[in-house]
Amino acid sequence: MSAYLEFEQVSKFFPGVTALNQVSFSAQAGRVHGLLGENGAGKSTLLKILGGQYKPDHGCLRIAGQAQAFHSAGDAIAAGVAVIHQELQYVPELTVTENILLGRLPRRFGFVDKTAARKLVSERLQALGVELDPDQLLVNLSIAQRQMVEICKALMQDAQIIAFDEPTSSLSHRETEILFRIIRDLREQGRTIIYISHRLEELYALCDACTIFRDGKKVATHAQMAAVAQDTLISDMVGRELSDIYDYQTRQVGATRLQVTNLVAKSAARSDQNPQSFFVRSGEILGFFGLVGAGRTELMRLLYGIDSAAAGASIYLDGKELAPMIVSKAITSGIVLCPEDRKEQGILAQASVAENINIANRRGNLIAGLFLRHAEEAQLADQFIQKLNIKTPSREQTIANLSGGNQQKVILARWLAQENLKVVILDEPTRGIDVGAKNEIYRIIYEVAKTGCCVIVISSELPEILGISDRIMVMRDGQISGELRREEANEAAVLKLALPD
Amino acid sequence: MSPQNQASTVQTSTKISKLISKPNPFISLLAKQGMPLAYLILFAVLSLTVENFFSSTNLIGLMLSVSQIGMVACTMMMCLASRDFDLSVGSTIAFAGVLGALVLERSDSVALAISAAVLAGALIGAGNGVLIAYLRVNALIATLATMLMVRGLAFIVSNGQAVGISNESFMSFGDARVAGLPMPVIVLAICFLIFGVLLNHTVFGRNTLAIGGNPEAAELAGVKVRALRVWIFLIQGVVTAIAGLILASRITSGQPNAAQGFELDVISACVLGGVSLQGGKAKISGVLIGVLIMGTVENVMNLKDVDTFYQYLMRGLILLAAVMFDQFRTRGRHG
Amino acid sequence: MSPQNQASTVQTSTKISKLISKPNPFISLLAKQGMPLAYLILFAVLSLTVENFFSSTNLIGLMLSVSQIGMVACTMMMCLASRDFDLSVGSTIAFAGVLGALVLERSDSVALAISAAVLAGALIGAGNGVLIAYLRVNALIATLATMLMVRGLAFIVSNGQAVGISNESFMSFGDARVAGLPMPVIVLAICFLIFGVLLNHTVFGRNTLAIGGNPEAAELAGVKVRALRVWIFLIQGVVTAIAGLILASRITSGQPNAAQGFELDVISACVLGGVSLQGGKAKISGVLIGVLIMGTVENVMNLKDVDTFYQYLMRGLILLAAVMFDQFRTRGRHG
Amino acid sequence: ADPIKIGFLVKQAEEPWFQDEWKYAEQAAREKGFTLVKIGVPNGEKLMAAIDNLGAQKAQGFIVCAPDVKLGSAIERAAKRHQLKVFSVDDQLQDGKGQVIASIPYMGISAYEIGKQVGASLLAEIKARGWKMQEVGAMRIAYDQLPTARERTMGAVDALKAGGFPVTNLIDANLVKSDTESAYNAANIVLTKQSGFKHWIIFGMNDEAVLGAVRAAEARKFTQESMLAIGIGGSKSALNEFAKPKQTGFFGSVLISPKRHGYETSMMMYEWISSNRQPPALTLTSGTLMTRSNQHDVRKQFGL
Ligand SMILES: Nc1ncnc2c1ncn2[C@@H]1O[C@H](COP(=O)(O)OP(=O)(O)OP(=O)(O)O)[C@@H](O)[C@H]1O
Ligand SMILES: Nc1ncnc2c1ncn2[C@@H]1O[C@H](COP(=O)(O)OP(=O)(O)OP(=O)(O)O)[C@@H](O)[C@H]1O
Ligand SMILES: O[C@@H]1[C@@H](O)[C@@H](O)CO[C@H]1O
Ligand SMILES: [Mg+2]
Ligand SMILES: [Mg+2]
Repeated sequence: MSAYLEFEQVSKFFPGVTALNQVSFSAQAGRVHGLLGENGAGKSTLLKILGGQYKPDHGCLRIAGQAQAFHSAGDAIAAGVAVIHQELQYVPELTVTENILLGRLPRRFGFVDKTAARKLVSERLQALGVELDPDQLLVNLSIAQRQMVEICKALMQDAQIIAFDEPTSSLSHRETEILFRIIRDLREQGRTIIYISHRLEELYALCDACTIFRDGKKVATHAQMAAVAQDTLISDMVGRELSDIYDYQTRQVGATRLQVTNLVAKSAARSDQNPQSFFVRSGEILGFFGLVGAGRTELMRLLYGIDSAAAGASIYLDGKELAPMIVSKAITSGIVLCPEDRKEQGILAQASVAENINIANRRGNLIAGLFLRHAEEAQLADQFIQKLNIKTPSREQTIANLSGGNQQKVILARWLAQENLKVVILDEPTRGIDVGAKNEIYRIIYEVAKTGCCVIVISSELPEILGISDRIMVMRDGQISGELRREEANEAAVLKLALPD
Repeated sequence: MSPQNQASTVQTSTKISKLISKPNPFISLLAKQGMPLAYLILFAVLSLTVENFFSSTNLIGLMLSVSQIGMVACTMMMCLASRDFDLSVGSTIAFAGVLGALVLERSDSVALAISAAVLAGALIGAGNGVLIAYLRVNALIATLATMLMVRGLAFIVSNGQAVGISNESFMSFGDARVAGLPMPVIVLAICFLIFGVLLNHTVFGRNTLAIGGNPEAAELAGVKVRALRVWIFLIQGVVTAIAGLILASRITSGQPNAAQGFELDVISACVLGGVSLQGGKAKISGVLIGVLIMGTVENVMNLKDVDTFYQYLMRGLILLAAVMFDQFRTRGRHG
Repeated sequence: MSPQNQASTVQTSTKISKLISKPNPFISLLAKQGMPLAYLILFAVLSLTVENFFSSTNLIGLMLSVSQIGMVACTMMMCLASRDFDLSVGSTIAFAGVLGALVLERSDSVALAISAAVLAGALIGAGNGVLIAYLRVNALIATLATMLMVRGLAFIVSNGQAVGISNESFMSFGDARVAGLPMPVIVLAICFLIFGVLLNHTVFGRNTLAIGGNPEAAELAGVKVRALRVWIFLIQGVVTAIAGLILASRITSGQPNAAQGFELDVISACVLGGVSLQGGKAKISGVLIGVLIMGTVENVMNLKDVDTFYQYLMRGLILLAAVMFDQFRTRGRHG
Repeated sequence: ADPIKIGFLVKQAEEPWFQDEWKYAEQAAREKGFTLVKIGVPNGEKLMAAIDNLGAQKAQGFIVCAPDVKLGSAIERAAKRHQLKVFSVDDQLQDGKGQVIASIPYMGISAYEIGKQVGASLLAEIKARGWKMQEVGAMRIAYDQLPTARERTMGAVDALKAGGFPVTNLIDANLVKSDTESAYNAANIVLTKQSGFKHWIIFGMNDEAVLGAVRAAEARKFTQESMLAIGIGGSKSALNEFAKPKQTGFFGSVLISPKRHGYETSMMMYEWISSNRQPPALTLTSGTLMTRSNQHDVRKQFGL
């Protein structure tokens, strides 16, 4: 089989960072080629070069033997390359149709042919098995739905080379299944597919071959995915052995610390919502599982006071009533929430890594109640950069320049670095994070729990929920549908509660 | 996941979206057409309560008074929609008027005068566009700089003095009426028509909204973002120059210090009409309403003989009332 | 790849990254301190070439000429950093001056005059803040409305006429010198100091940047976004009122039509100094340079007796040159 | 001694009037060989900066038309600080209490006086045309935000009243901005509201404002015979009107002499500095009505 897409000695430098260092590998037509590697290893940078967004500083890429020099994304599209980027790139105030056909709207007598556009899109969506209203504005969609729009946009190009950068990090099971089916179809059609993910199960399920990156360099290419042992992949990636990434540690679990009763939104967006109640014990890790839109995020936002709750709710922490809650009160009471959407709700894009870590941590640690302690803040930042292995040239680096996974680590550091934590709510904490770092994060979670803190973890990754939770709450259609102790939890039991009957 | 389960998930989510998207018809009309509706009500009230307001002479006068602002608001809408900003329009109006009048004085050729002014407008616009899109100068500073320079040019070429116009056919354009409507008002209507179509029914318009909504996404989808931005500014320059010529014809002279502060009026009319300064959101009907509100407020205050100093107060209050009404209704919608 | 090859690859890449990540110290100084450096060079050149430029009277005059703009630029920096916008500062300067002068005229009490004006400034600022943060009115429209209303108030209370000041101690404030520096310049220096510290070394400043960078994230990080925004506007109102009083003392009268167009100058100085209109980015040294550039340009043009009409051209060109220099250097840095 | 340097500060540098004053001041500078520094001072802040600037340039004195007469004390103090001699032109400076500062020499015609002259000319022409005052509407193009504009138009109003013009026929057209288009719109509304008058007289702060109203009246089919508009300044705008093939409703403009104000003040300042000859405390000039027919004579008489 001949190589359809080849990278040769590709290098890319940013100030203080060598993102790609003379990387060479090739991908075949009709095969899915996986890319994996630690956060910041250079995977996305490679795709940006493929997509014409960056020019390589050295080296070149070839398509069907032809050397390419892309000057813009338009050039790459013209050469038959479609890239689904890690950070979603949609236009919020345009419709699904317009987003999908962005840059290639059909015309008639010089005017946009709206009927044709709509027809084209709805037919295509149907063929792909994706349920989306073509006339809906993107702002009104969930993240998962927006991700599906992104995917459809790329597929609409009918490109020969299609590259996916962590497409499933915000998809639900159902949508993931659809995506896999689509990718397999594309493979049948002889397209060349590049697929980036941190989820090893996915890579095994989908890829024919894979290439592993570390620190901007290619470590290895495996021509037969099935022939590679998971341990080999992991050690190639993180440079060390890692037998069990969850590494669950038993802890002393104490009495109930957080008691939530009758929590429901004041202005409920959906009519099927009922007041919800649950509790967390001291030192306990409580997992929340559910399908997309199950209402986990919404519930936690109420608890944290971002959205206001209807009267009648009560929140007791250490026997003290806290409702009605507002964010600043939550934080001063020792409750923190790490949001699920790092781009919209997490990062301060223009600020440094250090600032991003310290923003929520400086209350009560000021000189004369007014001035910042710069030295301590720097130290805290450095400590977490090291602990979570955040790949950045320095703590002063602007966070927007970090890789997606590393940004996520910074946001986690912001919340885990808090002193005097009582309740930590982590909403999809390991989204986009490499296995090595996941392991680190789990360890920190156990550490935090060991201090007697209540930890709530929302995750759509079932193995993760099963791997780290002491107890699992399952949600469905806006309500808690069941509760499982660690001992009684397994995949089937959890899914049974999560899926509609 | 089994196919059965899949199907029911789909059902649930459709149920949810149905629940969300069907409020009662009046509220949804209000939400969608809130501003036009509010303006209609305002208009009706004024017609009944303010003497002389609802008369053809007054309404024509009103429209005439917003004809320049309205024309430029059409292109400013595009400019803001693409997340840009243009402070140079006031100066361009003045310069185009002066230049047109000068050329007319020398050559007595209307065609030549119009061509010269329009060309100048196009160059100014394209200059702004290149500065902003290619040299990546901040739009505020770039257009502030052109605003100063173009105003300077207007003074320099006219030597600071009004340039008289005595060409009959040019002068009569500002006066002439077709079907009872003065030409400037007709031009205004045509502008709204053209830019309404441009915004909603052409690739140009949709791409403009796209680059305002998310320039990176547009770029990645292969939209020629920079070229498009230059075009938007260029068109703005051309339309502004035409507005300047019409003004010159109405006042039968090119005045180098005309239209000072014009830019702020135009931008305000757009923002009032719901165009977002963050880009990506624009509606031609909104802009029309914005322009009409600005004109009506002024018209009514003069009809009611409001003291000049109190007019400042009133204008401020009415601006606030208009946006707060808008805010209230959109907030109502989002819950 | 064989281990050998790997080794040599590593070598090459270290060589390359050395080349890239350790630029020469001059370039890195330029990149970091580009604007201050550029200003220093400009300053040196002007000192050598423009007669009378480098003299203590002239430099003091220059600083005096930017003392009002500079003071308000400090708070405008905070306002822009939090992704807001304030057009009402010019009117507030005028109103504070007129009000102060009126109270002084009636009561002859300096303390009372200052309190009244500062209180008024605080109220105007807080009003803007509440409109924008709590009632979610677009900042452009909200402050445009206050700009109109406050200007109207200034005209109304003064009946459109300048209010003379004859209180000696109040008048002498604008004249008085400490260590050779006029009081307004000293106040300006104090403002830069306070707001520099506020921005970089306090929670208030950091949270301001945070809400400008990503309001939602800031909210989730426990920042009381709305209250903070109100405070920012309130402080802006107070500082602006003080600037208005100082101006009134310098010109020994409260002028209702003072400081028209002031807002644009202040915002331009900030943007010139690298403050982002998209919020989240601000640097006090940048603002200082922005203010100085604006003042220096005018000062030199007057020293060199540049023709009025050509002054427009020059100011535009210099603005462009300044931002393009900045653009060039930051782009140079990113490769 | 230092070479002689004289500042000339004016409130609206872009206006033709002040450009002319400067032009004639330059002529004096050329004749006497001193340096003239021209600075526009649109507001109090700029005015103070300009005086400081003159101090830095080691000028010995300056002539000023201030943006507001109440800036008198500030000008006096700043001049003293830099040891500069002051001469005020066009508008006479006042102190904080509103008293004329007599110690500062002054040459000019007050804005109010120009206005009175406009009013008188209007009355004379009404009489000449034989209009009945009851049938005449008088439109004041008002821009009261600007003190000069208010004084000028109020001068005209007072003259009209004194001449027996019915007060109820006096109508304000309020401007939002001081340009021709604004005047057009404001006048248009007045014409809509007051449809009862057979004739109109129009006056305002300058030729440009008055012209806007003339255009609006023309659009309402008022002819040259049924309206009478008089501007102030005798600017290019006025000359343009006179150059039109047919007489328009713009009857005339009160011309004042930029030449005397520019040239003579500079000369006197020069004498003051060089030979310590104190200029007279008060020199009043007067305006003349310039019309289509007498324009050439009047301009010649003014040395233009
Ligand atoms: N625009 C930029 N400026 C500076 N550094 C950058 C920029 N883009 C990427 N980098 C750096 O390049 C390196 C590679 O980043 P890249 O995004 O390719 O990583 P990745 O392998 O996709 O990681 P992740 O799994 O976290 O998405 C990182 O260290 C990142 O910080
Ligand atoms: N398919 C959908 N159709 C309509 N609304 C939806 C849909 N998915 C989510 N929502 C909205 O999102 C809310 C719940 O989403 P939430 O983010 O809390 O769920 P989640 O369990 O955290 O899922 P996710 O994994 O997407 O974060 C619902 O109240 C609903 O308003
Ligand atoms: O104030 C005016 C000035 O504007 C000029 O036109 C001459 O006369 C003065 O009274
Ligand atoms: Mg990545
Ligand atoms: Mg969620």
